[in-house]
Amino acid sequence: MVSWLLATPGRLYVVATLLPLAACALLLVGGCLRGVCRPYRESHPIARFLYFFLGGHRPLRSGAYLATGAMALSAALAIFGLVRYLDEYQTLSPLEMHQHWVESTTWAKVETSGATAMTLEIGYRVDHLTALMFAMVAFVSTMIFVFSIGYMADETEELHEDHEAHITRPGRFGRFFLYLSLFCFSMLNLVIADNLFQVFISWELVGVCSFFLIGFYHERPSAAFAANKAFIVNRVGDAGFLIGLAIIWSQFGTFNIERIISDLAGGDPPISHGLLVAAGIGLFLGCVGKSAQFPLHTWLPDAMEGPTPVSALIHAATMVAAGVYLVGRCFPIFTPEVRLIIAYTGGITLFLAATIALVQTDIKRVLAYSTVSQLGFMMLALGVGGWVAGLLHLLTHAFFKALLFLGSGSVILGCHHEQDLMNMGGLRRRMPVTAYTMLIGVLAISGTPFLSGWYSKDMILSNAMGFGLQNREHMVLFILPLLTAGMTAFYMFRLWFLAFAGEPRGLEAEHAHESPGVMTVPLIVLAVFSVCVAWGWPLWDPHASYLGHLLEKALPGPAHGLAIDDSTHSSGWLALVVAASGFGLALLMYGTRTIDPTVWKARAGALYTFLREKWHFDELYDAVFVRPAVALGYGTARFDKRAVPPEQADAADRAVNVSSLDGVLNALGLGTMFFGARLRGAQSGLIRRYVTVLMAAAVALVAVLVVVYVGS
Amino acid sequence: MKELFSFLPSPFDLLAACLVIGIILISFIAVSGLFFTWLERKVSGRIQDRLGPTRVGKYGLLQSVADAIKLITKEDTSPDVADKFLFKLAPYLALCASFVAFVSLPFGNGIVGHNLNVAAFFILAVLSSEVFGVILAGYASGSKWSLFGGIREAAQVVSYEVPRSMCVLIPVIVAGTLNLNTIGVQQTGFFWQWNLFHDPFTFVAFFIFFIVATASCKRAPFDLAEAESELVAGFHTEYSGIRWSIFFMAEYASMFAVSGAAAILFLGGWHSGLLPFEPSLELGWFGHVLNVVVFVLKGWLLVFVMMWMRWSLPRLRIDQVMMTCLKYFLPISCVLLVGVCLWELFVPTIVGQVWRWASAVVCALGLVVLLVQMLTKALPGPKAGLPGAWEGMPTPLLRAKSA
Amino acid sequence: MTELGLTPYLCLGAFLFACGLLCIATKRNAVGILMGVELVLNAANVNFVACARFVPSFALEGQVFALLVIVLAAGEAAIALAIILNFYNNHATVDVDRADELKG
Amino acid sequence: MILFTAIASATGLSALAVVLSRNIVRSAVWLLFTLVGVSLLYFLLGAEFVGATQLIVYVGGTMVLVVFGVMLTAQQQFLKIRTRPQEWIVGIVLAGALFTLLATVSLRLGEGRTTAPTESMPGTGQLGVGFLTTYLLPFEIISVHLLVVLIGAAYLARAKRRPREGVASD
Repeated sequence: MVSWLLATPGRLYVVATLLPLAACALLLVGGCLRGVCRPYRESHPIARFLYFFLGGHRPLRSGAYLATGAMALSAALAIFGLVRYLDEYQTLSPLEMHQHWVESTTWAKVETSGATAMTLEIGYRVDHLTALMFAMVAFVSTMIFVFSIGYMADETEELHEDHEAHITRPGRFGRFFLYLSLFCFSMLNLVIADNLFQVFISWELVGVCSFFLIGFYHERPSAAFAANKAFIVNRVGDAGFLIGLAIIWSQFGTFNIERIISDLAGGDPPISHGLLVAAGIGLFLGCVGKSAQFPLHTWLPDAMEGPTPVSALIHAATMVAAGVYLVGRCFPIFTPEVRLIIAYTGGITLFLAATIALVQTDIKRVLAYSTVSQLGFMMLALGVGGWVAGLLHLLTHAFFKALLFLGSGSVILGCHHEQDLMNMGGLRRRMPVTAYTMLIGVLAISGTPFLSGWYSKDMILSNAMGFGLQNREHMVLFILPLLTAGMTAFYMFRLWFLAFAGEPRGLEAEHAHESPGVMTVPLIVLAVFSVCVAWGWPLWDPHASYLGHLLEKALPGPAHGLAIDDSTHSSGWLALVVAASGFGLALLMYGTRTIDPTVWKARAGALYTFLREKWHFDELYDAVFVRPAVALGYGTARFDKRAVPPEQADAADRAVNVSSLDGVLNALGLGTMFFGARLRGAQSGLIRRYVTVLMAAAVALVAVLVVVYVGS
Repeated sequence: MKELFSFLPSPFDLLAACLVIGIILISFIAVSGLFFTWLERKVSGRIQDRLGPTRVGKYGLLQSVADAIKLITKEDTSPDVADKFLFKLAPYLALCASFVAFVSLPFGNGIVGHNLNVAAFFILAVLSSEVFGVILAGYASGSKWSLFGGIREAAQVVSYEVPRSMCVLIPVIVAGTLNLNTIGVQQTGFFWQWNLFHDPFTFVAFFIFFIVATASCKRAPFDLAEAESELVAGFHTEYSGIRWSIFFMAEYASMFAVSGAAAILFLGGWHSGLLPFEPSLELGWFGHVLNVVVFVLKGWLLVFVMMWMRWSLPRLRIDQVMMTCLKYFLPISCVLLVGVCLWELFVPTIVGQVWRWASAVVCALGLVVLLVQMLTKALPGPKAGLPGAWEGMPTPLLRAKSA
Repeated sequence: MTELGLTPYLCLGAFLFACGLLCIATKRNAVGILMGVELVLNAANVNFVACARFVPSFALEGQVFALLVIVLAAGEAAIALAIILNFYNNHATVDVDRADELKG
Repeated sequence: MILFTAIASATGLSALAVVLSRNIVRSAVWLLFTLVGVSLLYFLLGAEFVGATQLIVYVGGTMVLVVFGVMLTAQQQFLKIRTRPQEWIVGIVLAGALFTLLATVSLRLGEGRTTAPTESMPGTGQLGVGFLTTYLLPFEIISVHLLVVLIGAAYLARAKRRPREGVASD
């Protein structure tokens, strides 16, 4: 078995991907079996044995251990695969590399008349980017699995009292891990897929899992609504993705990314420029939907309804990153115009999200908007051609954002589900580990030197600066991120000071206690990683990150030379100045309370409420899209409404009766009845009337004949 | 005839010719009508062993004239409930139907109203339409009884039409044409040339035809209209005076027409049977006269036989009449028809000729013997009592003699 | 007589036909309708024979047709009368307007 | 020429009388005259055989049937059944229209054929031959048809028991 794996190490990744799926399958089967045996548990011995073996009334913890173990194993395999890939990269020729790390089988063949048969394949393709991404996702997922064992502990009770939905329901511990492992499988599958169709399948699976996990507490109406919203907005993005796919399929005839890129690179591409642009926009629209970029970003803050590990895993590290990963993977497909669109979308998103994050009071909302903003950064980087910068930021961001979210998770758990920052304060003494690990995360994200955030953000800013310098009209693409970097620092430190500094303001804050070891250990590990993951010799040179060099090796052909570094290094200094000013401002306002935030809030007034209301996007979308759709729905329903019997119908009903479809159908029926009755009259049984009609007809006929005959 | 009046402009000469012929025929029928009434009375008298009319005219010859005058002067009443128009119309219908038959009846070779080549068929047709007079009369006289009488009479005549047509067909098949004139011409020569003796079937066919003809004229044994007690005189009970006489005129006319047809079809028409040649050709105009005389004599002879039958045979009931027609006459005439056809097809001429001779000789001999016996048989003296059941009954003669 | 063309005969035929139809349409007595039918058939026959007379090629057919029509008319009249009588026996009336059981 | 007009007008008038007469028996008689008129027409046209057949079959046969029918059914109340005036009007209008149309057609038809053809109409002989050769099939069919009609009519008109009270009452 091992020899089989070592012969083609690519298969390592396949096994790593399938492990969470296996875990998920096992949990599912176990749960169903228990459900089936439940009614027979008294009467049937075997059923009774099975029922209690699978956990009886109380949800089983062993299921969770099983899932976490599987995830840890796949993480180990991922890291082993990464190391093996890196050393083989040095030793083997590209052809051997291709044999070891690329493999695919066809599972469906579409015979279209005339054109060559199109094939649908399943396969994997490992290169630097994939290996790194796979390792990151696997590792972060494992951390979150371990964390959620602690976090979801109260779900293990037989009757769990749900405060928000005010009902008591059986615990759903097993189910949570089932969804999580399914999600991990689909994320991993997305990363290693070598053709767009497989990407699309996992893309949808990921969306579905996010729907399940957001709506985990489905008794709560807000959770259900949020899950719905997330799924529908994602679907809008997926529609774009599908259009892009269709165009590519029809033009290239294949989904394989490698072959598409080689066709594009080689001389005359089989696709016209216009169509290529359309495909690019389509694919990017998918990413916008998935990574919550500017037009379709409203679902991410609402997605915080799900349990915190979910937010950490899905809405920080992995799923939202999928969009950026896809843009990175299919980078050559995007023409310059599309890249410009990507850049601007990224720019707008980061600025918008940052401004909203400034005024948010809910701890998870702040982090959500910071995620949206950071994703904007990545999109901007890719848009301006900084392929390595964008993806490096993706990797580093995954770590410290996961850290921040888990930290907030333990804070919420500590304060007994209290999420409002205003009721927190002074938690650093009660929850020292969480406080200081979150401090590291905050420092990393705001780009303090020698931490991972600094390396990637600085690289982005320098690329943006270079791009801006080269084509002056796009200078705004540098200014926006610069400002946002300052704002990021400001709201992150604001969060930290509100939560941990000062005196506890709420009741729960006083009684807060440190989370158990199973939650603090992942925090510490993640803190360590968010510090040193982007290090490279010499330490002080932002462009020297070892991870960055690895990524450069995976740079797709046409993307070479696009990244324009800022020659004057001024972008780095500017970033530092802006970040420091942000930190200073936050310190003054929340740390030492020299500037009273309430005064500024009053003065800002309209601007403050505007930002708090999330730029009224929700209302806008509601008015523009949701309400007309609903109205249309009701209209057609009304149209199809069953016709109300006349005696009971009031004026409106009567109007509807006539217009409604049923009315039309009934009218049709009545009409024929009416004419039928008329015709029946004609058959009066009176022979003489028949004869007269006969005569009339004869006369008419003869008249016609005469006219024709005599006339001619 | 048309060339006689060639001096008149085109349409009128034809008209004049038709008128002349019409007048001749009508006068002949009228005269024969009168003669027949007289003959009827005389024959019935003789058969009933009485004299018949003697007072009026030499041998009561003027009796029929007297009757005519009486009838004309009689007041012709008509029942008020009846439909006046139809009541008056009926007799004329019957009359004209029988008169029209004479149009195509050849009295002599070429002496014919209008030489139709479907003459036989025409006569049949016209005679069949005579039924209407009967029906309408029956209906128009309003009373249910006359209606019954009329309908019975009509049913009888209509049903007898079928065997009559069959029997007419038989000589037509032998002659091969419907034109009576040609049929007559074919029978020139001695009496064995007559169709009667042509083959056994025609021989029987003559007698069947004669009986059926009397029936279709509503006479003799089949005149059930007058027979029923309640029907009184059947369809013409309500008629009196001149209308009644018209009916009778029609009846005698149809009798003569039928017997004339029988004469031509079976008895050689205007041939006396004694001259081997066609008289009209050889003897010129005298031949024609001879032909006409012979034909009329034959007609009258047959009418006499009808009268003879009438006063000697008992009447038949309505169902008996129908039964005889449908169960006896129809099958017989069918058989005869088939027989004649077969005879024509298969029997060689020699056999036909032999049969002619044999049958003619036998008939002649029979006739002679019959005559001799009649003339020589001693008449029963006045003293001899009444025969059979009336034995010993006192008769006026006996009483007169005894007194 | 010969200068008379085909038209008068056809006109007479047409007239008879029209009278026949009128009779059928207006008579309320079943037998009246039967008479109307007879008239119509006769009209047709007149046309047949007239055409037979004036169209040499049609001579034989015309007459044969006329004969057939006459015979058929007789048959038809028989059946019609039988039906009328039956109707009369069953419904004690011969008025056509009463015979509307077959109405829709 | 005169003969034709006489006969034609007589037939026409009697046909009209059939329609117009109130009393059913009267119209029957007029029908009789029409039929006789028509048979005279046939004789005029030279088709003696057809004329004779018309006389025998129509006048002798059909008319007898019709008159029988009339007499058996025309009890007092059915003698004169009135029809509503508007039916009359419609009928007359339609009949008039029909007649005019057919007349125009016959005018057009008759243009080419004013003179009678030289050779006379086929006599009974040719007719007979025609019937048994070219038109044998219709001849046979007619015979079978008449047989069927005979049986049918007889069956229909057979003397049934007094119709059950239920049937006669409606």
